[in-house]
Amino acid sequence: MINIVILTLLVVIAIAIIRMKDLFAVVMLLGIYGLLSASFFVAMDAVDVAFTEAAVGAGISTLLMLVVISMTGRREITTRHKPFSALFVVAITGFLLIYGTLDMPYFGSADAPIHGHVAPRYINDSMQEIGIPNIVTSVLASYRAFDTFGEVVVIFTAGIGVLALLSVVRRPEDPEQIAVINDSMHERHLVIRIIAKILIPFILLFALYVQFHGDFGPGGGFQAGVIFAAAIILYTMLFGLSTARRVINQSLIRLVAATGVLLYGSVGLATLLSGGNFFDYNVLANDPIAGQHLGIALIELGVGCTVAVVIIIIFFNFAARREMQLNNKKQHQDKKNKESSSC
Amino acid sequence: MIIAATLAIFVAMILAIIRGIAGPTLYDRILAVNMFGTKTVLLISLLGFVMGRPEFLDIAIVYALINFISVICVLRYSDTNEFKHTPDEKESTDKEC
Amino acid sequence: MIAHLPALQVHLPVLQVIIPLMAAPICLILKRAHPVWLFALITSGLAFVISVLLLQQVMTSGVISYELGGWQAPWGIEYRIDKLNAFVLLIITSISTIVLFAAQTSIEKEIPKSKHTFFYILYLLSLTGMLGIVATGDAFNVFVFLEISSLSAYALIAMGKDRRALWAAYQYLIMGTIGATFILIGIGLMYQMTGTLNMEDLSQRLPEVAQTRTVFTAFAFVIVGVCLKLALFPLHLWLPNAYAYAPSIVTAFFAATATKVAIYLLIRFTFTIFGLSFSFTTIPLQTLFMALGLAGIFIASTSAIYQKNIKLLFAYSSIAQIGYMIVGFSISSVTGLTATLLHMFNHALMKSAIFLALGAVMYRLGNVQLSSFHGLGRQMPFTMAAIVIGGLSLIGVPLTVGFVSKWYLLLALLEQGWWPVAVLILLGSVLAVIYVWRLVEVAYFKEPLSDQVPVKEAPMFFIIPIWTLIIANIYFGIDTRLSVQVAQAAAMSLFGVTP
Amino acid sequence: MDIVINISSGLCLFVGSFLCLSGGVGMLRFPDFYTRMHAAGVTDTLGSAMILIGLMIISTGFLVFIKLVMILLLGMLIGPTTSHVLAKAALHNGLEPQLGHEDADNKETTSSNP
Amino acid sequence: MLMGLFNHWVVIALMMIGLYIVIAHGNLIKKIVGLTLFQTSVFIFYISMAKVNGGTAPILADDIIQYSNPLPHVLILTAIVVGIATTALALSLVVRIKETYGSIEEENIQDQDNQTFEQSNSQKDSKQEKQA
Repeated sequence: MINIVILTLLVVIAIAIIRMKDLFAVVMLLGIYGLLSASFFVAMDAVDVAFTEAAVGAGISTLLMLVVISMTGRREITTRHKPFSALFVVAITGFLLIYGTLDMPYFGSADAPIHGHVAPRYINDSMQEIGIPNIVTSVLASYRAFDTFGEVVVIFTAGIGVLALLSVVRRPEDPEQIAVINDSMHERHLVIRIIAKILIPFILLFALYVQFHGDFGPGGGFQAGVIFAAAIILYTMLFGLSTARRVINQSLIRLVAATGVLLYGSVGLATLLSGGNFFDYNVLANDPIAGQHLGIALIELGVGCTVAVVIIIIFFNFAARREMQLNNKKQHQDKKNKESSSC
Repeated sequence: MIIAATLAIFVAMILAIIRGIAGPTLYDRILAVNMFGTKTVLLISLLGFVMGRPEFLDIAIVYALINFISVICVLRYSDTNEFKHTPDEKESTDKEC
Repeated sequence: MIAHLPALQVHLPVLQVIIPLMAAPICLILKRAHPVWLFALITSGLAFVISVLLLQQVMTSGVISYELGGWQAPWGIEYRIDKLNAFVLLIITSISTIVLFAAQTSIEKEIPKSKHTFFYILYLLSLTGMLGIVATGDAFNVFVFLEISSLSAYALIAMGKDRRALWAAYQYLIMGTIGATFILIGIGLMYQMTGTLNMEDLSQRLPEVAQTRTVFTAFAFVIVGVCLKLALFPLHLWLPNAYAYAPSIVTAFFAATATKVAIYLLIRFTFTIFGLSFSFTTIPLQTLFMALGLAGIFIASTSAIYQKNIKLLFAYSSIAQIGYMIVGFSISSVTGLTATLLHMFNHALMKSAIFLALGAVMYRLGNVQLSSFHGLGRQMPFTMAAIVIGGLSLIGVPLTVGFVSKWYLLLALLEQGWWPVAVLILLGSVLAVIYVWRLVEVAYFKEPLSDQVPVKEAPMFFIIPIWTLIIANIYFGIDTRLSVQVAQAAAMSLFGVTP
Repeated sequence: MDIVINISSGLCLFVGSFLCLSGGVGMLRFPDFYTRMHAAGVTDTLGSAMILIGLMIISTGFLVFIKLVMILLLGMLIGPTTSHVLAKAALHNGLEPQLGHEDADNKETTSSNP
Repeated sequence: MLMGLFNHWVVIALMMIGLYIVIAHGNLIKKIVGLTLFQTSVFIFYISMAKVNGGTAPILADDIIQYSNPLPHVLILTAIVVGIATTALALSLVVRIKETYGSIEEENIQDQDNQTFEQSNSQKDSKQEKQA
């Protein structure tokens, strides 16, 4: 029942997104869409996925889009090109898919082929073979560890790609100017600054909890990384980019991003050199279960480091680009003094 | 009673969505998203009890945090001129340079 | 630890992918562009050595299966190297190494200094992605590595110095992501009907459910997704601009390898996973692909004739060459598939040579408009000669590799008695003559423009890799034993025929 | 004992749901941004607190209880803060509260996408 | 049948809405939004096929016998990461496009490209004529 309500709401939001011209509103709705689909995942028992989708779909991607919209302008120009050919393509694909669903196993039926063959082993034997209760983590980090390695490399690639496209050489900053900006920001953001100061340590702590609790409940390296990054982003938004850059050294975090991937890979190499196959954690310790625990903990750490740092890098580069554009604009029109509005 | 509460939350969510779609101002939408977020937190907590496995409340905590951060982000990045409310100011800054 | 080293032989399949992968973050730590280049070159060379060893091993002892994590195949991820992937791996690593040799010189003028390190990292990641797609025996793993190679490709293309590179990269990103998502949907549907993701396992379990509509839909989605990546004729729109405005090195690398990987995927999905009888008897794939391939050859070759930007010209020619490969594929006979595989190899050789030579022209002249080529035959004799030989190879003149693959393609067509198609293929080559001739005419028979600054021959870092490729072009055109033997063996194993 | 727990939790949940609903209605029906924010802000905090307390009463494990407390504390901290910040930003950026007179239509046309 | 396949059909509707936005809208950010919708709908599709009636979340506990299928969850975790990576890269491309073209509308950008293309062609042509 719950799924029907949520899915209907999702369709309503999606249609509203087509109709909206104001990109800002579109992104707000996209945030709602992310939260709703995450609730759907909870209703479908996919707690780990819901965790990630909430942090990523509703959190990080909305955030990045907002930063970009603040740089590129808010309104969509209404012309749609070739709506009919688009409709045609979409209709064909849609009908093909609906045709394909007609003899699909029904939703929720336990005897569908998907629930036979491969999956039962994960459910029945993972406790003996891996020894942790969260099956998703066991599959993710051990049975299909190589997919997860690929996933880490994907996010690393995105980080490098953003660096290659957006990174700017920064001029040395004038400390006085920073102080002035800081003061004005301090006045404007007084209340949230205080609240954020209370919250940020809590968020960081929570990220650590998620990182190490991933074996027993929803969570793990990726989710922890995103939450950690979210805390840093919160700090950056309230205390300014230059302050944040002073706290978090740029070349250091690039190093951490590389180390995360290398840590993950070298767990594999270690297993390889101790005589097992790549990612065969059983050989890491005398007891296979202990080996699995060690291997999973290490690679989760690698995932966490890389994800957190890459998301921070991505955000910093977008924010720095925005700052640079604003500065350029300011130089262009000197007559307009900084007329900063507040929140 | 839990189920009734879940339904009530759903109705409140629908109302928030309507406000989010209708707008009309930017701040109405932010308000709608914020309210939607808090309702989702409640929904997740309730769903845990409905489905009999309430130990996954971590997700609700994440929702609450993410919700806060995205509202801050919206406000922080809506302070460029383009997002100012008064219409006449909008026209002047709108031209692409 | 050292004691285990000889045993690394067993781990070659995974090392093939892991070595360039691990090299990428190390490059980020090394930081400075020059050592990073050397390091990337060594890594790529190492990958090349491994792929040679793998091919040798496969040719002598048959399929290698490697279970990652030590988990049995359908539960864990399996790397499965047969003759086909060993052959494709060899193509990718060899071209990558040769092209990388010229990289340092070429990007000096095309990419700002501060971004050189990122360039090499993305290059290695892209290499990793392609190797991963080819080596894996797991359908979902294909998607993951496909995304690694695509994401790095988008960023690499966007690094081109023309602003149109950005727009081309964006378009490629949209199309590529739609394609990858289609593949993801297809994999999901297959998984739903069989409960497995392993390719070998899928091929055994799919025939049971082959009559369901869901499997048909899965097939359609996978094929459309792969064809988007492949730039098959009606879905090719992203390719010309992406190749034309990317940095020269990137173009040389991708033109030679990226589409080959997509063709590999097409062959893998149709032949291995869905099976020959499903792909070609149940579904009219044969006629469809034949028609699309031929349309691709003619339309792309014709557009190539009208291009003023030479990189754009050869990008369109790439689409036409993909048409030849698809025609060979659609014949669905051993000879036809041999022709496709041979052409994959040969096209990689000639296109990378041509695009590297264009990179050299770009290095000296700063653009590759047709009008800048006036009299270039005398100013840059080695570079222009390489382009001409590569062009001859594209046409299919005897003693070049282009001839060998077209010969096999014609043989395969005549074997089936489809001589009208054979005539069309020959006509397609005539179009190639026209567009290559336009370049030759300008470069050799026109005087340099009055306001054109005379230029010197390209530096050695260009000439050596270009001529390595050109010599390979001629060598494999004369001595066809090696390439034909491997391609034939791979084709036969796909058809289940024992030689 | 069970009855007491069930009834008290049910009561809390009922009050909470009622507050949430009324907040939603207020959010939809009130004439301008500030009144809407008032409706949402006031009911959100108390409503979610009541629902969470209701859940706490019937929760079994200690960890679950602690997590619920944490959510409650977060809600108490975050809800009023966002309301404050939102109102401040809206006022600062020139969104005038609508005082006393009916010109909602006029308001809407100027502020929605021109 | 309606109840059994409802989930799939809604997912298809969502997919098609996403795809439609990508194809028909000219605004680059809107296209990315469409792409996100499209990808999210695929996630929903995978997750709904993992659900087993009466099953619970695949985290082992003593008193539970039926679990939903964990494998699609794992696959979608990976796919979500891929999705955010693509979005981040696409957005950075949009920022650069805005900087160099001054616009993020597809038609506008294509017009500009065609203009520069024709200009450069005509310049070259005139050069050639002079030469002749």
